Amino acid sequence: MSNNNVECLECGADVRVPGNVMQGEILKCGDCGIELEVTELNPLTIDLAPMEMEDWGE
Amino acid sequence: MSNNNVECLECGADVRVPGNVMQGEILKCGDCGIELEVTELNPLTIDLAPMEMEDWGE
Amino acid sequence: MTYVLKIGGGAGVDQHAVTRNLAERIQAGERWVLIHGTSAAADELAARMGVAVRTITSPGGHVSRYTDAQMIGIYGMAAASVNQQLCSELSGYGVRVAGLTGPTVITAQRKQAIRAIQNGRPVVIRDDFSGRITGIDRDLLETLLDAGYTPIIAPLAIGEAGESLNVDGDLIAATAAHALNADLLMILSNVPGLLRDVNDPTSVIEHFALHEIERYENFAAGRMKKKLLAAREANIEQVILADSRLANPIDAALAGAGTHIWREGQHVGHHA
Amino acid sequence: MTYVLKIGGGAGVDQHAVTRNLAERIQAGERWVLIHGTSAAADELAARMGVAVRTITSPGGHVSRYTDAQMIGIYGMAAASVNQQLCSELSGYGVRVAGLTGPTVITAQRKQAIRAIQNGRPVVIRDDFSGRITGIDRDLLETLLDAGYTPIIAPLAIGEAGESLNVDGDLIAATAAHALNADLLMILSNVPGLLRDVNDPTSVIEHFALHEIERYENFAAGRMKKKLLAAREANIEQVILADSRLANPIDAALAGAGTHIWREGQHVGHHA
Repeated sequence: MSNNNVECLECGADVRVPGNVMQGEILKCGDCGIELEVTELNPLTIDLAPMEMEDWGE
Repeated sequence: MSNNNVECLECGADVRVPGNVMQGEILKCGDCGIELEVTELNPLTIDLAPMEMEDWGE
Repeated sequence: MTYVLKIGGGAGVDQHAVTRNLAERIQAGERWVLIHGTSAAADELAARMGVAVRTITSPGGHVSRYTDAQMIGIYGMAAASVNQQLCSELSGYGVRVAGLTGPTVITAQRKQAIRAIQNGRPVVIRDDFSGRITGIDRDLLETLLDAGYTPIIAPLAIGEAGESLNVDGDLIAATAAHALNADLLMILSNVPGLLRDVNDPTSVIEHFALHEIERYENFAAGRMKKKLLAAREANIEQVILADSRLANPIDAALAGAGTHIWREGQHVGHHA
Repeated sequence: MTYVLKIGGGAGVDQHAVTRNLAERIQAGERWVLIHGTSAAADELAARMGVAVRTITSPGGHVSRYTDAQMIGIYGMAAASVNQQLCSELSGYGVRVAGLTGPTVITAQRKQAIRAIQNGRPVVIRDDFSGRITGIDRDLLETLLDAGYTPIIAPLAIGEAGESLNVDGDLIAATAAHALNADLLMILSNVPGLLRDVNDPTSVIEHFALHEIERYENFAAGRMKKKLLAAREANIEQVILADSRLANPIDAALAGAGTHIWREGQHVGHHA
């Protein structure tokens, strides 16, 4: 996993991580389209983003 | 009224005012014993201190 | 007859005009429950504590306060200080008040994972202490009303884990109105009502029937959307969305000012 | 039977042990009114707001908080945040609570002119927002108790000009106990009770009759003087001054721990 890529938990493809990645950022896998959540920055940890999420303030 | 004296409101005697006089300070007239209250610093204004006053925190 | 009044917490709300008018009506024998907002007070307290007020944008562009663990404490205290002021003011007019600063008066469910946009990119927010209202202590309100007290409710709720939560004031008012089967829910804020043209304050939509509400929702922007949602959730005889910046705002609203939403679609009747 | 409990706002008070024990007793059917202090919370909030906590000394050497116009706002919010925490905790144990953060629950008279010592010299203080209690909303407390609620009262009162005032928590408890003709007033704090030797925590004076109280007052120092004054003002069957830092502090006190003051001078009986 190069320092700015992670492996998609669904299909294993490489998923790019922005340099200024944010806590809780949602990364979309270019291959399978699944959404991954950055659950921790140090160390960089990801998980599948929750299916149902409310929109902020709705 | 020299700059650090005031005239007693009761008996007219001179009452000394400390250099670092405080807002609300109580000045006792040396002659008649009445208590004067510094109600304002600028300009220095005094009044008869209230007769019945509670003690702080009692 | 029980009436529910919500006054906004925004800066533009004229609290004194409202409390004076409300006191007159309570003294004349009407039963009211008062719900208040706290946004201006919370911003001010945060500033005095050197805590930055952070906002987050929803995917749909909706911006609102981000209530993290530190902010919810500030929010709860600010809500209490507004509540204390309202109690003092109304009590000064001779009204018997019961200030309820919660959080146990309202139950809510904390939004565990919220999708938002931060620095233009999608994020999951997990430490926001806002909640969706799940209930209100109706017995407490009825007990107080029956004993002749005016309950004054702060917009603070309790979550399932006992944590304090920021909940929407308009929706609290709707929940209270529904729970009490109130005859009227009045929401006073710094806008004249639902406007046909949001830039033309004279274009107030005067009245419509509750079942037509969907048709009118696309006129609503920002906060007004929440007020129409509140009207829908209250689902009671009459809801009025009116302006708090009038001399006697409650009288004016009851005499026809603002937007009137009737469940049975009656025409606007003089209510007072 | 109605019992009044006062828990101190000082840092050394173990709030959780008290709330757990109180919840058990309420769930077992006892009727309690809870009054809490706020000194630690007020100091903490003032520090977070960068406001210095000023104290002033009485001619007799008694030091207490100087609650000027700025501090009373901080004090009111801190009191509300303690109230909200207690509501959440007790509610978490299944107790139906009514958090009352006032100020309208307690009426008081602001001390217009107070003699104090500042920098070692006598001064008149005119901008202190403390008050002498003149009344309590007994109907509100009885209404809530009769409906099965536990009122939780913050130490904030309203003055004649509608201003919020800092009032003594022990004296609120005494006023409430007297107004409700309570069967018991229990004051829990971070001391075991009235001590014969203030430096020997085992020298607790176990019990005496209310009419003998004068004889015991010279044992009291600092805060304990207020607690004996509260016992006198309550003028009810039983007052207990005990330690909050025990596992089940209320049970322990009712089983005999602490100083018991009986109006009719009965012996200490197991109360629970």
